[in-house]
Amino acid sequence: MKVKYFAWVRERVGKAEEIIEPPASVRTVEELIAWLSGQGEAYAYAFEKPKVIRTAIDHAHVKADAAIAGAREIAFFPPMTGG
Amino acid sequence: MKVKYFAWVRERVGKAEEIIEPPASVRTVEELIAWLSGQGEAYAYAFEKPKVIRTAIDHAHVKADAAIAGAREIAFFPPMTGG
Amino acid sequence: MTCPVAIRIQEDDFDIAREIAVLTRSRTDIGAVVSFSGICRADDDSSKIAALTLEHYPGMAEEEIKRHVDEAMSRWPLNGVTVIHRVGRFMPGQNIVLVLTASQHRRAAFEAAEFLMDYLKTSAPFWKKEESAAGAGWVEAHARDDEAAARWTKS
Amino acid sequence: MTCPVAIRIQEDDFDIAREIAVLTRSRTDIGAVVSFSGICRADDDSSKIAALTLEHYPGMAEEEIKRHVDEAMSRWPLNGVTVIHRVGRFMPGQNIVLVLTASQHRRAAFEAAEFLMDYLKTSAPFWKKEESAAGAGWVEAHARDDEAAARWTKS
Repeated sequence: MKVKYFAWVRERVGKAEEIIEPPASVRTVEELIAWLSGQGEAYAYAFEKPKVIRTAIDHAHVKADAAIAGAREIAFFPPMTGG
Repeated sequence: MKVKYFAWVRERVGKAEEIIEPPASVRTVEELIAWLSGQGEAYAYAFEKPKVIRTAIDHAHVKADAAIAGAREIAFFPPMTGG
Repeated sequence: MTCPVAIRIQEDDFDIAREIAVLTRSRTDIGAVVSFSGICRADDDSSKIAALTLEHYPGMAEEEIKRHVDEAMSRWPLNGVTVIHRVGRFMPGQNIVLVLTASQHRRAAFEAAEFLMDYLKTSAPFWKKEESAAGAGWVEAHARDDEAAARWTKS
Repeated sequence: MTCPVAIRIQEDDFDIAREIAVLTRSRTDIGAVVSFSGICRADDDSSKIAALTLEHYPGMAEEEIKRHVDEAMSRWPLNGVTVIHRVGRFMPGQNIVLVLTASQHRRAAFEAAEFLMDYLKTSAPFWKKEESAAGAGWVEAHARDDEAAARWTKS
């Protein structure tokens, strides 16, 4: 599945997007964040405060308990500050 | 004192402004409207529903019980419909 | 905080972009500009309007608008206010009124613009006469406009 | 009721007068047009801002704005909506965002514009990075913006 990062999440991870293959045991957004945090220092830093991270699946906002099954694109970013 | 009329009050009275000299017994806006109503058919028609008429003394909205003493200019008009 | 105020009653049309430019030119403290333009409609709920004539009370109209602009400035932290009310005869589609408010934050700009429009409708001395197929007649005041203005006196 | 909708994310500046003209051209059913322009300020409450960079999530940003425009159209009788959000690097005084709403009456136009701005702030995927004397840093979300957006879910 494709993962995208924005704003300081992108800067901390060090890339804007990548293809990841989490194990089948990773079922929710929350679990995916925990799994990503274990993928190295950059990820641990980006996701150090998981409650602050917002997530979108296929361009729609989702909550931490949302299932990731079938997702084509998952994006992680800080609270939005547009407008 | 100078009196001005606007919108349909002006049309009914048949003039935009005039100088009037009401007797000293006419002290309030309400009394002035009653006195004007007795000045002929055009005035009676213009002021037939005195509660609908709005009044301004020297460019400020006033209520029916406002004193007219010292007024330089009194204006009568229907509820406003600008904007 | 500088808050330039412009109030004009005129027959000529206005140019919103120009008015906003005047209000914001060489300033960097404005974060939000709200504009309201009121336009002559062809349909007044029931009848088909051919034209609208706006009459006003010269002198009092400017003073009454100024009083409400002062009131708005005392209620919200504004960085600029422009009110232009046209008078004369208008066809559907033509501009009638413009209210511009500028502030640091959007909420103040929105609220002040809506406040000013509500008071312009109910307390500024302007009157509309409509021309339709049925003839010409003075527009009656709407209860909904009085209710809209009354909102601002509650707290 | 025709309600044309335009949503654009662009680097270029916008021209409010032109956008209003596009929205109202050859229509006589619009009585009220509200515009909101959001401008880059030099002062963000505490620090002095030299420049602001706007990043967005292409694709999702347009879709998210569209969802809120649809929501606004279901809540208010609108005759037209335009939302333009710029991205890139901005200096104080430069335009960032434009929301235009057109309706028969002013209340719907005001409320829809404020609703759209509140949601743009809290739910459209845009992020601001500020440059100041102290360096560059991402702008933190304001609790007041969440509160502003939450107003619309009460009834």
